[in-house]
Amino acid sequence: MQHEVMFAGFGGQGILLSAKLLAHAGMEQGYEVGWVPSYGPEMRGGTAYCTVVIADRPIGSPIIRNPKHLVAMNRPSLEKFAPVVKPGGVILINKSLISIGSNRSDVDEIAVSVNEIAQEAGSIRSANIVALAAFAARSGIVDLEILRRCIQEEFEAKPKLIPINMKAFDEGVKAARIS
Amino acid sequence: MQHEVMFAGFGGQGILLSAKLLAHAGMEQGYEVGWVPSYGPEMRGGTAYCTVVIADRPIGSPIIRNPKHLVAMNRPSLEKFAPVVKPGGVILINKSLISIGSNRSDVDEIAVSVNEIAQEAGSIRSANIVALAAFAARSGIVDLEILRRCIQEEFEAKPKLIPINMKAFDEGVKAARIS
Amino acid sequence: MGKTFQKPQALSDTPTHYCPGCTHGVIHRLIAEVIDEMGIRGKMVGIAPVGCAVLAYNYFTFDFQEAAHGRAPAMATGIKRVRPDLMVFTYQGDGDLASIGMGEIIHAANRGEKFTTIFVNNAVYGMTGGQMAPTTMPNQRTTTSPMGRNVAEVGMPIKVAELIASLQTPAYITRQTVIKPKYIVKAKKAIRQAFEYQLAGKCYSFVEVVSTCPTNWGLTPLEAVKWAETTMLPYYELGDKKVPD
Amino acid sequence: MGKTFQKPQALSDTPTHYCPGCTHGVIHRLIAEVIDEMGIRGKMVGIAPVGCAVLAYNYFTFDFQEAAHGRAPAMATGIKRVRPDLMVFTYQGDGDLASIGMGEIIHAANRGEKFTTIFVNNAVYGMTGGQMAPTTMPNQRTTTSPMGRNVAEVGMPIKVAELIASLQTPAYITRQTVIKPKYIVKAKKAIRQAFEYQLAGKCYSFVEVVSTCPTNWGLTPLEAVKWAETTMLPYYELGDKKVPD
Amino acid sequence: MSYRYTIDVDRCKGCGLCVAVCPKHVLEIASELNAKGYFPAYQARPQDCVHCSTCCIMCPDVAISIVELAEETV
Amino acid sequence: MSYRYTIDVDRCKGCGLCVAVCPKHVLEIASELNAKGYFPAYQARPQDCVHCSTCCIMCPDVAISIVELAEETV
Amino acid sequence: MKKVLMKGNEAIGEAAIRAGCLNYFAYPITPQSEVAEYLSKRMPEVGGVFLQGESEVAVGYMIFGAAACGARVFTTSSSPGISLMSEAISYIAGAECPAVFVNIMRGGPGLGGILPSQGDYLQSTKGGGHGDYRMLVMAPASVQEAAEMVMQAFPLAEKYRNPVMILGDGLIGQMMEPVMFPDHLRSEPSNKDAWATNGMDTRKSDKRNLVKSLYLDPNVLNSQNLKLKAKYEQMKREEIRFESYNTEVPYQALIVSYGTMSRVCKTAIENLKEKGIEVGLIRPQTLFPFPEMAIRQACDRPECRVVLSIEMSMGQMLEDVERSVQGKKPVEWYGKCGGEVPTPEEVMDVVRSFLKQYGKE
Amino acid sequence: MKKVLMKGNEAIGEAAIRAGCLNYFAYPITPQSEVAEYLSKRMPEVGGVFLQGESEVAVGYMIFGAAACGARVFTTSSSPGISLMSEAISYIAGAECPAVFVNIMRGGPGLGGILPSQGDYLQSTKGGGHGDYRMLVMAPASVQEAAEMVMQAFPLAEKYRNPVMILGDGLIGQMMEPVMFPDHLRSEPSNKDAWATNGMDTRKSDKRNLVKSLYLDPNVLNSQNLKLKAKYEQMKREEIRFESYNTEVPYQALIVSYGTMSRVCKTAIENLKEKGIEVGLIRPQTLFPFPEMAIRQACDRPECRVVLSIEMSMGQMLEDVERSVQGKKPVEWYGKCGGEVPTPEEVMDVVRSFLKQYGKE
Ligand SMILES: Cc1ncc(C[n+]2csc(CCOP(=O)(O)OP(=O)(O)O)c2C)c(N)n1
Ligand SMILES: Cc1ncc(C[n+]2csc(CCOP(=O)(O)OP(=O)(O)O)c2C)c(N)n1
Ligand code: SF4
Ligand code: SF4
Ligand code: SF4
Ligand code: SF4
Repeated sequence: MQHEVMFAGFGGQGILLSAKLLAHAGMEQGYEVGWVPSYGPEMRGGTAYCTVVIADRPIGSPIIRNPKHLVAMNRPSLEKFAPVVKPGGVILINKSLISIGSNRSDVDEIAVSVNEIAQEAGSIRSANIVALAAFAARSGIVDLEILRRCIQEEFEAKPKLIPINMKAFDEGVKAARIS
Repeated sequence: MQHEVMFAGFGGQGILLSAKLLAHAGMEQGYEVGWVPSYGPEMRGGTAYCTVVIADRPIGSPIIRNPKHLVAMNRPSLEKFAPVVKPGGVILINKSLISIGSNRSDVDEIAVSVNEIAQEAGSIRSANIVALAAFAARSGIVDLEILRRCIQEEFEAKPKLIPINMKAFDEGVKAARIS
Repeated sequence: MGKTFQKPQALSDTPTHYCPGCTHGVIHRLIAEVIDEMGIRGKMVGIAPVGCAVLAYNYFTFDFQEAAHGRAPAMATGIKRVRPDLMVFTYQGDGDLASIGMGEIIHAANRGEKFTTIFVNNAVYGMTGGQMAPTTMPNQRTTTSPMGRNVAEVGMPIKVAELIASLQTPAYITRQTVIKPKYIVKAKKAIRQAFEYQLAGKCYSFVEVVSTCPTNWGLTPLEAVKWAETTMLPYYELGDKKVPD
Repeated sequence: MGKTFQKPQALSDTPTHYCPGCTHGVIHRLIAEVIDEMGIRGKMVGIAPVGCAVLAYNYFTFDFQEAAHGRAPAMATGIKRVRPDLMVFTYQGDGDLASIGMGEIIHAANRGEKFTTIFVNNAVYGMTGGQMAPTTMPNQRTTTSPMGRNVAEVGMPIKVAELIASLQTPAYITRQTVIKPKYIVKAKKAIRQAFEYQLAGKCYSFVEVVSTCPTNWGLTPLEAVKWAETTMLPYYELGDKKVPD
Repeated sequence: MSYRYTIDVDRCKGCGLCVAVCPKHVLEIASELNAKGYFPAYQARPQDCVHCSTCCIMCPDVAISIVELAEETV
Repeated sequence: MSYRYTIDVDRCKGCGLCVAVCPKHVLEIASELNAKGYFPAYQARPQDCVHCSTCCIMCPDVAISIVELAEETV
Repeated sequence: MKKVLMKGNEAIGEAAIRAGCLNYFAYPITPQSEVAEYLSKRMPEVGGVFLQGESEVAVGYMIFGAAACGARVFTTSSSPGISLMSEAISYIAGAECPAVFVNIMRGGPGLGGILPSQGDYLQSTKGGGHGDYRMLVMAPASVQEAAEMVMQAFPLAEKYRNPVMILGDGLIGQMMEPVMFPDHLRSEPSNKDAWATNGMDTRKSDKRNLVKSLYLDPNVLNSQNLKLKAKYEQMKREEIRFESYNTEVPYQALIVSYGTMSRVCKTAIENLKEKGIEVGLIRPQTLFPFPEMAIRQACDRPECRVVLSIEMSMGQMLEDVERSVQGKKPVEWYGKCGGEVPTPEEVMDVVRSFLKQYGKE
Repeated sequence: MKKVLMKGNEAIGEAAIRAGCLNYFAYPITPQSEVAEYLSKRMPEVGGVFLQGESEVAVGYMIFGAAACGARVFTTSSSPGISLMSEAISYIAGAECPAVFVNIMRGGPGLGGILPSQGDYLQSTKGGGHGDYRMLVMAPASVQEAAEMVMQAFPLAEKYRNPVMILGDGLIGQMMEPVMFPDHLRSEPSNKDAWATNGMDTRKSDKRNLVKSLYLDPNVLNSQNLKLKAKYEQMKREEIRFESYNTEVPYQALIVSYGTMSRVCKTAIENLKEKGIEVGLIRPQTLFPFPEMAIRQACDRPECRVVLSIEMSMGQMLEDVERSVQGKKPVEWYGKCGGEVPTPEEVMDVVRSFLKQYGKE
């Protein structure tokens, strides 16, 4: 098996971190993983994206043009990447910033008001965790418990952020269930 | 035909110039010529040397280990190069500074008190011209008239040096004849 | 009595890639305004550095060259020596000019090359992600001085304008800033002055501009402006360091 | 009451390749005498430049590295950072240090690297045959300024000691000469002082020595000494430019 | 005499520098994103604007312009 | 007390700097070349030498040395 | 030692420390600045040296100075920065000092771009600097391999007293993968008293050491160069490393590819296999010395119709492949250089079309 | 035009002026400082530009700046100096500007020596700088040829908008030979208004020009690199130059040699002929593009038993010779690198011993 997940949004939306957390969880689960960022000179406001590959055998090319799944945090990235997602994949849409859909009938589309949920959870900055949780719950490619632990680990240094992000995580999972 | 002449002495004895003048005369006479200096970082008091090749066909290797002739302006260079001169060549020895001979029976050795002659001619600095003239006269590899003209040309810029050097030249030629 | 304001002709319509509140944009505009006012757009050759301003050529509407990191002054020298009639300026950041390009700037200034340098001092390497620059302030944290610049280890920030002004060759050397409207007006005058000296073939001209890098300082644009004023200006004193007689 | 005099132990027996009357030899000896007196030969690492002193390592009896042209300060930095306990000096000519090596010397000085630089200013490129140096005097003829240095074209000679002294980082910066016995005595004191600061880990130390190049100046050794005194010393003023507090 | 004051919404990066320097406190930051994902500035109290162009001088992105209107167009 | 004053003929490059700085005008340049092709310096008037070592200090080639002789060797 | 998820650049920094190298000098440049950022934190923790030099030229000589006094030292940079170090690399090789250079390649020439590329193959294997020297060049294809090669590079540099280069592309530096730092690759710096200028007191000797590359006597310089040549010949005998992939089956085409590009080729090979097309791969892990023999033998297989040099450069490794194949089989090139890594699909099409072109008539 | 006796270095300077290049920037270095010394006198006489830069790094960019605004410009240096220019050369190639670089090679690596060498063959032909670029490299074997190649270099640089290098050894620079400057090689600088940043007024246009090498979009950078590659392929079709010597007779060995070394080989070939041994010579006059085909065909002659790459370097050109021969004949190397030019006698012995080794059994 091999899953490729594309995370995309504005710079500053925490794209790279949520992708890293997913890869980390995959690794803890014993899979081969790869995390490939888009990097470039400092240009704020552009679209940042990042691919995570999770597989049960060594990963050949880490460069993915047609990911299996997409987590779209803003409209430009949905418009840019939705068309290239493989049939049967999950597309998570950040409803808070995206009014449209993917108009793909061959994928499992899920829209979550990521920002609002994050706000309620305690901070808009945990929006990326909400999205990650919702995506993970829906796609089921990693064990949610392991993922939860990876997030805790990630914030070890800043303990006061842990409760907020745990809340964000759980709300994200819930959102995936209900929607 | 191909003649190779090695000029050698202390830096500052005008080695490079007399070599150049010989090459120039050769060229004016319609021969192929090459002038190859020894060059190195500034090191005063060392032995400087320079090879001139004069031939009637294109010159292959301009690097000569066994020259046909030698003009030795000081003792170290006589000691260093006399042994490698080809049999039948001319070895000119600056008697003013060199008390010994080449002890080669298979060459045409000629010893001239170059410095003293130059002094009389008007300046010790024209010693190289004396040596050149004597060598040219003895070896006969270039036309003396042409060589004389080349020397005049060389000093065009400093006209007052011309008479001195012409005198030096003539005395050098004379010295070759008598010795 | 109100004033009008519009984009100068020497500036293109392309929106810049600079971060919100980055004062590179202000400096670009001032240069363009001076060029418009002097009517020299057709003689101009700008030289972009390697730094956040590497794409500066996208924002101007006259000839441009793109230098290697730190070497803009050498390129400008090449141009002015073969085409003294052209108007040339280098636009350089503090990593570009004060670190890797130190030799080139000192020698160009000392030879009295007749071009103008606009030196953007934002106390950090912007483009590559906020590493320490020779101009980084004592104790300032950067991605390569995580504990803050330790002057005992790496020395004091370099006051480039003063350093260059200490050379013997006549030149126009000044330090300005663009963090507030009142300073911006002065900075524009200085740039005009520098270009005038060049046009007259008088001397080398150098305008250091204390600037901001909100992104790599980890501050909002407003905080950044404050920090520049309270931390940088006391060390990097504004004003002319040298004028040709 | 007479004095005795012998070759210091830090100096080898090898006769130098320097031209007659070239003061490189005096400077070598002074360094060696200071090292003997301080008893630090076993800690020394010298760095030879590319210039007439490229073979300096043949004349000293302690560890030596040979730098690339102008890069001795970077090499010294490499050594002192990994082995602060070693005593390190760079020996550099004016082409080496003031032309190609300007960036390295300024940054090493500004970082306050704890090594010593002996800077031999002879107003010309010696080894390569007398080309113009950044320190060449106005109107001085060299093989690349046949009409004399034209300051309108290539600027004024660089006063390196003053330039480096203008940096903010504490350092010991001085200019000396060795063209007469009385100066030689002073120069030796300065070199001693520089090495003492290094030994104490106090600061960067820099001793510029106004020197002669009879060969490329086209003068006899005695004329050269005169020329240095009458032409160079008025411009290159002797004395300490900066001392650490 | 009258002026047209414009903030090019899509050029604006919402840095807020203009807001800070406006002597009449005319400007504020909007609450919806522009195409580039920034919250742009706008004239909250246009009637107070004296067209001093201070904001224009400060704006790093040349997003603000003020043009004079010929009388009749008023 | 007495000293041995030596000029290493083959180290000397005949630059003449010592000759110029000697306060007692002891030194002169010889008229025959040394092995390296230089005219070396020598003490023309050794009796005038006060062993001030000025020449030693000036010599770029460390060609001059002065050693103190133990009494008995005199 | 447990697996950790790490960015290639950080893994490279950590690997050096694990290998026992506590001295790092560098100048920032994308896409490898994270090495410096990581080590600016880590070196102080382990009592090591971190210094940001003023330029790559200066850094090259800081490395030289430190290496010449016996320290284990390394630097990292990217393409233009390596060009600026080429004089220093030549000096270090000439003076026979051990040092490790990491080049995380970006697109060139000139300022080029900052995305992955393999455009510095010739520069690193044929000598960017002047004179008769070579570097031992290792090319990792994963973060794990990058870490291991960095750890192996130091003892190799010391074995040969010669610079060793790790040649990675931007992707190797930017990508995160699980990595383990094998303890057995930790190595003690070799004793350098015989030649290093570490101070006579340090080595309790009154014989001074001299590190230099100037030999004014042509015969001495010639023998010095012959000595260097002998070291490079020894590398060719002892250090060649490569991976063979899918070469146990009868393959119709042989791909030669390294680094990130080789991973794409592997995926392509797997996909072609499913379609019944067998393609072999030789992945050079050392670019100098180059696995000439392996390629010569591999291409000699009767079924093999064509050899493809697939690179993220415009036909640089191609020349070494041609040299290796010696005309036994046609050699073709495919590549891209600009930052976009060719996809497995592209590689599959390329293989198919060349197989068609060289189909049995 | 009459023959004059001139030092190679001075002839190079004069040739540039005769070719219509009045702009020169350089930094002194043995064995080519005479070019700068000569032009510091001559340029003012002809109203040209002479400037001694502060370093080779700076000079490289002075050349770039001047070339980018449309001036005909050149520089001269020697091995270490060229290493310091390698970043600039990569930029100039990337930005497609015409410029001429002369490298009067000395012994390396490092400081090496100052005597003649050919140790920079790989650096100049494979790219000392980073990225996918090449220089057109011409190698003169006499002062006359050096002068002619310099005069030809400028139009070639402008034809391809690419740096051209004249690769000579110290002997070419230091030797005096008779030289003539053929008037027909004088050429007018081409019109560069289409791309040069010479000021919009100058070209009476309001379209601005931009000289750059940065292409952040990987596809654009890739097509830029393909464009460069196409130029280098065109050079291979149109610019290859070589001399064949004694190839009309059936030769038992083929020597490939260039520059000063090739002259020694010619003398050796003449002497061997007298002894009844026939040896052919291919002398590449362009090192890039390299005369592959000529060598491949020449070595195919049935009598030819071995191909010898004879260089003043440690087997650098050898790699190109091997690539060209494609295994058709054994390829051997002989050379020296340190400053001493091998003698005809040495070459004769080498030829004899290899002929013995590859004698018909
Ligand atoms: C030779 C070389 N070294 C390093 C780099 C990487 N680099 C690009 S921009 C930059 C520093 C930019 O900082 P600065 O000059 O201060 O300009 P800013 O981005 O702050 O405006 C560096 C180190 C490069 N492109 N080339
Ligand atoms: C990179 C490089 N450029 C140029 C040279 C040639 N070179 C050798 S020494 C020298 C200048 C020496 O002059 P200076 O530093 O003043 O020392 P001096 O000989 O006068 O003592 C030059 C240019 C070189 N060896 N390497
Ligand atoms: S990184 Fe800094 S300097 Fe660069 S654009 Fe952003 S704010 Fe401006
Ligand atoms: S050339 Fe000048 S500096 Fe060099 S040794 Fe001679 S006198 Fe001294
Ligand atoms: S200053 Fe300009 S960019 Fe900033 S908020 Fe105001 S209008 Fe927008
Ligand atoms: S100073 Fe020294 S070298 Fe010069 S003449 Fe006197 S003894 Fe000889």
